[in-house]
Amino acid sequence: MRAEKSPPAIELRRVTKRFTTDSGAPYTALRDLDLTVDEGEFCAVVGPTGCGKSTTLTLVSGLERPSAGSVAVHGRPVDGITPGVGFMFQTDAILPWKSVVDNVSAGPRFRGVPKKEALESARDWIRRVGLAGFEDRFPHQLSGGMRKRVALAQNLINEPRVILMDEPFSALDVQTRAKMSDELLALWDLTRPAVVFVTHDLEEAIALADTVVVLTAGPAATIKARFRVDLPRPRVVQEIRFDPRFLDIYHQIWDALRTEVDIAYSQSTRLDDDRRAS
Amino acid sequence: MRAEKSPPAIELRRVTKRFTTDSGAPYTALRDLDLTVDEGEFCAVVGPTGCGKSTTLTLVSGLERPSAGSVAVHGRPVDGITPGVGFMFQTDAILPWKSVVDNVSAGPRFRGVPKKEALESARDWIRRVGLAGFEDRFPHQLSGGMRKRVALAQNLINEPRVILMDEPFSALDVQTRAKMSDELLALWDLTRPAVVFVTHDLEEAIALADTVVVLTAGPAATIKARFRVDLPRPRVVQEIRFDPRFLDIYHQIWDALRTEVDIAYSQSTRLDDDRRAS
Amino acid sequence: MTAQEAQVEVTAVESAHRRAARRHRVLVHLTQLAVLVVVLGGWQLTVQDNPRSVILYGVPSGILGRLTTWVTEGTAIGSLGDQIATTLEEALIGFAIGTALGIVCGVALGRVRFLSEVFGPFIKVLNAIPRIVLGAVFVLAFGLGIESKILLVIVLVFFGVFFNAFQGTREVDRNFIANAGILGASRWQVTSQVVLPSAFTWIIASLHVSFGFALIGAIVGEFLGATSGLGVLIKQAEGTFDANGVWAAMVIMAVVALAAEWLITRLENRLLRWRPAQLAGPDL
Amino acid sequence: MTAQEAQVEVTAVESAHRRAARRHRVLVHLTQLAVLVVVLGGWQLTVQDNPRSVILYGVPSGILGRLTTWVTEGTAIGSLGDQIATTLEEALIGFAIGTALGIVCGVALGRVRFLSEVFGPFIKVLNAIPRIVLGAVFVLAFGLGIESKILLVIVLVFFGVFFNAFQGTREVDRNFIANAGILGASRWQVTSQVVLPSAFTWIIASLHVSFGFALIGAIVGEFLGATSGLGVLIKQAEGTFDANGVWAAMVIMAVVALAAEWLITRLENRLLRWRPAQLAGPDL
Amino acid sequence: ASQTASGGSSSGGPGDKVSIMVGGLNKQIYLPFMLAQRLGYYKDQGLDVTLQDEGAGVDATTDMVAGKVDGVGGFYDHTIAMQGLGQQLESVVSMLTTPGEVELCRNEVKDQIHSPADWKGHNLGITDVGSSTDFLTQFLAQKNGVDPASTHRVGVQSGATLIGAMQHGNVDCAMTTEPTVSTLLATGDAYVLLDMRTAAGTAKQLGGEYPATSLYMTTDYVTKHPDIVQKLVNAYVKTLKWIQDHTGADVAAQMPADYYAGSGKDAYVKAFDSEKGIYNPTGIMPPNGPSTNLKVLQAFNPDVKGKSIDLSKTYTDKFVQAAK
Ligand SMILES: Nc1ncnc2c1ncn2[C@@H]1O[C@H](COP(=O)(O)OP(=O)(O)OP(=O)(O)O)[C@@H](O)[C@H]1O
Ligand SMILES: Nc1ncnc2c1ncn2[C@@H]1O[C@H](COP(=O)(O)OP(=O)(O)OP(=O)(O)O)[C@@H](O)[C@H]1O
Ligand SMILES: [Mg+2]
Ligand SMILES: [Mg+2]
Repeated sequence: MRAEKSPPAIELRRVTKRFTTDSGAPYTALRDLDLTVDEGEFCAVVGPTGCGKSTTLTLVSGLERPSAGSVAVHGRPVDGITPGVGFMFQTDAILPWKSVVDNVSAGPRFRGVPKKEALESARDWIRRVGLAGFEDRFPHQLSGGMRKRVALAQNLINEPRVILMDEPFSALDVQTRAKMSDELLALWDLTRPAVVFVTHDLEEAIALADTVVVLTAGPAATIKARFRVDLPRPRVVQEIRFDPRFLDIYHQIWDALRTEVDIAYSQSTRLDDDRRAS
Repeated sequence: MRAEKSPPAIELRRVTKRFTTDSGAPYTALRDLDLTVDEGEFCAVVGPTGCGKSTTLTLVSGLERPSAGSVAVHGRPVDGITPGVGFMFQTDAILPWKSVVDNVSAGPRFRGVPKKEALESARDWIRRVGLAGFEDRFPHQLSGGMRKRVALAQNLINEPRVILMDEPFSALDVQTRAKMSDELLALWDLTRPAVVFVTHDLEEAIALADTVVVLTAGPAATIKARFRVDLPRPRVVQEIRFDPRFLDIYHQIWDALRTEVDIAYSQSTRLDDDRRAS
Repeated sequence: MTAQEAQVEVTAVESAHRRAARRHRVLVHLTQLAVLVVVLGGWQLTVQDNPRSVILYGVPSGILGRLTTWVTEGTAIGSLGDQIATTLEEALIGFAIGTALGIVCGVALGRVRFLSEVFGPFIKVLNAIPRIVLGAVFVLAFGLGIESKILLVIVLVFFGVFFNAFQGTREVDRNFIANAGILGASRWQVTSQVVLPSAFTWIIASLHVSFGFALIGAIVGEFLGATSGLGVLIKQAEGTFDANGVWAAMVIMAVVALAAEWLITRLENRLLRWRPAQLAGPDL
Repeated sequence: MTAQEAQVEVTAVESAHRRAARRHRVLVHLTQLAVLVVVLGGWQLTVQDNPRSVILYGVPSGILGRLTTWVTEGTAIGSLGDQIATTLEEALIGFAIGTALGIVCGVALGRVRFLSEVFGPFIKVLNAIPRIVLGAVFVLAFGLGIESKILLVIVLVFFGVFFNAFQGTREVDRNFIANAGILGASRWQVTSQVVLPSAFTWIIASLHVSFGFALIGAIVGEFLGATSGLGVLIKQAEGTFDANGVWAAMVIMAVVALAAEWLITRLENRLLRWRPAQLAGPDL
Repeated sequence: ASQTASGGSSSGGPGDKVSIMVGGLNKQIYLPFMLAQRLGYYKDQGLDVTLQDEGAGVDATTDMVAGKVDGVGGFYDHTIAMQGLGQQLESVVSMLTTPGEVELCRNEVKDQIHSPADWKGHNLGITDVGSSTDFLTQFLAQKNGVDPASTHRVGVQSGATLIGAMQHGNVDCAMTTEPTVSTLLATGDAYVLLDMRTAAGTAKQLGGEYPATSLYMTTDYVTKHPDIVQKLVNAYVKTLKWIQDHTGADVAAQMPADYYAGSGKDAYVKAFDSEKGIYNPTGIMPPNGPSTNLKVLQAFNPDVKGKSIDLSKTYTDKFVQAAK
């Protein structure tokens, strides 16, 4: 057991999450999931759509409670929103009544940083995510990709010790995505937070992460396999995908993932399922 | 001029779209954009994030009016929501108070199809997008990717003559995405609607489309180049990317796109931009 | 660990939650009891030794006594049930009509820009008129029958529902409306299947207040002239310096209103089944 | 085509829009005028030849005459301005306090589950009490000064604002609250920077109705005993069969309320700058 | 003229402050209160009087008991009812020796109702259940051999609501005062069943004088501020004299135009002239009056029924006698 060492940044032990649906029949999204992310580790999570990736993140952030099992961050059991954890939601969650600069500076302002200082570092972050010139826009005046980047800046500006990201780059074009990834890696290298990064892009997962975790198809998803990515750092995201070692790892993970995706898809298109409630 | 031929499915002529921002300074999103999509043509649109792809679609759908220029669908000028046009939004727009099956059957029901028939074809579509077993769930009980697929089914069930899709597969894993693409191509082959497909995934664009349109970086975006994809049909999305012709086209388009993405990115991170309102 | 075991553990966690919820409920009820005891007890103690205050302000024990008499022996103007039935009938009919009108007008003006531009100012003017004063006009025009009371209830109920229905209609997410339109919904279908469900929380919120005003309207209508009803009871109690009687009538109205509230809440829960449970938040 | 040319074309399209908007506005005002003429003209014509109806229902020309007299010669109880000022003072102070209380209680109960569980039933009971009747109690307890009128206004204003603030608080998108919490916002910061802006449309919607009730409260308070104010004017006109006087006082109140509405709408537009223009929809 | 409301009786300013609440300042039965102000009699006495308007005498009385006003211009019988409840009030000047009330019936029942004896089974309008008109109506019914329980008494207030109730047949007869009486008669919808605006009429109906409008105050106040009370009574006695010496036209000239804005000056003058007899010329409580009141109340008012009332404590003539 690891009890003697310094505790891992994130530790989920035998976590089960059930939802009660309207029909009354409970739906088990996760069952007996064990996941440990060490201090400073960059962990990517992949899995078929609807398997429970977002659910896992909400459990770590403390927005939801597990139905069974335990969740701990930095060794302390999670019980409500955990300070020092950043969470980039899958859906838009930036505040529509605040302009871009106010949205980005919200974190520091909440934490009591003086206004001037907060605005300054917000402007810096806005530039880093490529939104210079849009500081005074309101969210509804931005494109989908721009809103995602506001959310990114909003979270990173807080320099959290644990970062949870739910498909942060999915609305970005390849180039911007690569640039954002580089930005993220640079920041991560600087402060070495623990990162859990949900994505559908396997290349992205491998290019960024130390470990890639593959979830099984739902219901009752759990961890199918865990792969170490031992590519040297620092990495340049756009170049690393031509590394032969990269392709090797890619194929390993892809094999694991594909079976799960196939299961998920065939499950949900089975005709006999048609008449079942869940 | 093409005046004598049967009119194209979609025709944008010298379209300009300006937004007035709060500071009062107008922001020109599109300028002098000309785009023609023929009957039965599958047109993919790519461009840097925030350039004006979604804006173009809202103009075609009739949800927004151009500031100058004209928009016509099937030869008729657009003036309010155009019947026979399907539009899959970039953001969630399925109705939260309707269950999955009610959401999918909404279109036929609106159009007066008897309830039983509508439900039946809705169930069929739900299965096709891989959501069998989730018919009675409400949207908040679905994952992000599942909601996207509900929206997809909701639009396709109407068999529209013109389909506008704004990053429809961005929240899906690679495998599901490929399966959805196949589904889409099969449907398209059957009824041959005109399709405008916005995506950030260049491979996806080429695999699906007859023409790929590259937009320039905003502000005042317009069409930079238009590429014909003369790969034979029917295509199998997962295999076509290994075709050498595919790679050839890919590199051509990627060159065009990259310069725009670079311009967009450097524009918005220029430090002197920092102090400008827009 | 087998699935079986996991199942057992989940059940254990859930029953622990249920126990905590039960403890919480008990705590809530105890606090409520404490508040009640403090308020009523304080009132009783301050007032009871001063006969003049008893006459002016009434006293809880006296109110209880009056209620008992009314229930067991009936009131001066007939059985208590009759009075409640009269007032309730006026309030409910007026409430139903006023609410329906408010919803229809609110949604119509919210949906049709021209209507709201033309009639908006008129509705604001009507909203500003002290509607209680209209009671006399209604009696002139319609006599002392139930019509004038119902009209008074309607004018008191209408505006609250109207403004909420109107604002609720405007607040509907444009994306939903656009999506429904593109899926082929007619204007009417958009209204009934997108706007109404979405504005529904707005409308329900206004019903709480409106029901209170419906009762006020019925009472004031009865003040202006009636042969039975709780308003007559209150007027009579006032006429004979019987503060306890006034309070007793109010207690009865409060009970009636609580019953109505309970129904409104049930309706709300039924129609809002589609929402995430947390989003519904604490229930009133 | 050069950018210059495009610019010219855009400007042309925009000025065409502006022209259309102007035409639309004229049409709206003409329709309003037509409605006014039909209603007032109809009233004048039906009533004017029947002296009895004139006495009982009043007549537009008479109302106008009464207004002129009041403005030029003052009323029986002093200058018209004084009466308006008195009523407005009562209504505004009560409105301010009632609104503030309503917002504070609504948001507090909406945010803190325990509070809403404990006090929810009490608030519902209080909402059910015919608050007009409380006016008499307030006079007993606080005399005929401005306090009792303000209290009456407060109890009439409070509930509308409360229920909307409460529901608005519960309707806030959970994602926003979660996001703010994760960014490090304290409970208080979440309330002030997420809940309040988001519940704001709810609160504003209730202000429209509440201001109407504030005026009613002030008037009814003056009915119960006062030396000046529009309520006294109305009471007096009623006592002397001066229907024109009653209506004239109501017209004055409507004008006052319209001015207040205009201010509320300005506040609304100011605070809702962040919204997409279409989302704001037609303005009332 | 009038200032903002002020409760209590703290002095200061130009004169002694007194607040008086009246159940309908513009009704002719309460004329002396406003008339005294218009004639400047309060000021002559060094008083700063605030007149408050209030719809119902009952509410005015409770407000006074609660100490919010110093005096009430209302019907004398409230002092008796209050004694029944253990509160001591006293009338210091009596302004009306007849109730000033008129029973009107709608024309449709002219063939059925010739006197209160025909009331059985009919709807009778009163201002409010539990008000003076209620007790008067019940008394009249009983006196004419009709069981009050066999009539339906409906509170219809006065003014427009009463007229509406009559026009729509909700009540067949109703008891009310000026100006409702003349307005209703002018429309030709109603006839007078019995008239208590004269001493003779009152005596005929009630068997004696029936003191109505008076200024009453708490006994407490009267003992504490005899000087103020005296000044008030001085003013009213002068006013009552003035009334005897003048015509309706003179009164109308004194009153604010708004007081006759509705039915017109002529109607107001006519109404005054026709009921000038209701005003007490001296202000002295008619010797047999209080017992008439008590008789009426003891029959029907639950607050008074079965209680022993000391009538001598409910009024005093000493201020009127001392008035100069
Ligand atoms: N409130 C809920 N009630 C019932 N089922 C729910 C609820 N929330 C989520 N689920 C179910 O839990 C499963 C996991 O959802 P989750 O959002 O975690 O998926 P995901 O892995 O993030 O998928 P995606 O990649 O599409 O975002 C889904 O099948 C979903 O339907
Ligand atoms: N209402 C508005 N007011 C001002 N500017 C707006 C408004 N709507 C869009 N814009 C601007 O128009 C530009 C184009 O937006 P659009 O949503 O069309 O981009 P997009 O190409 O779809 O980007 P993405 O790929 O990120 O979705 C953006 O710069 C955006 O800021
Ligand atoms: Mg997800
Ligand atoms: Mg877009």
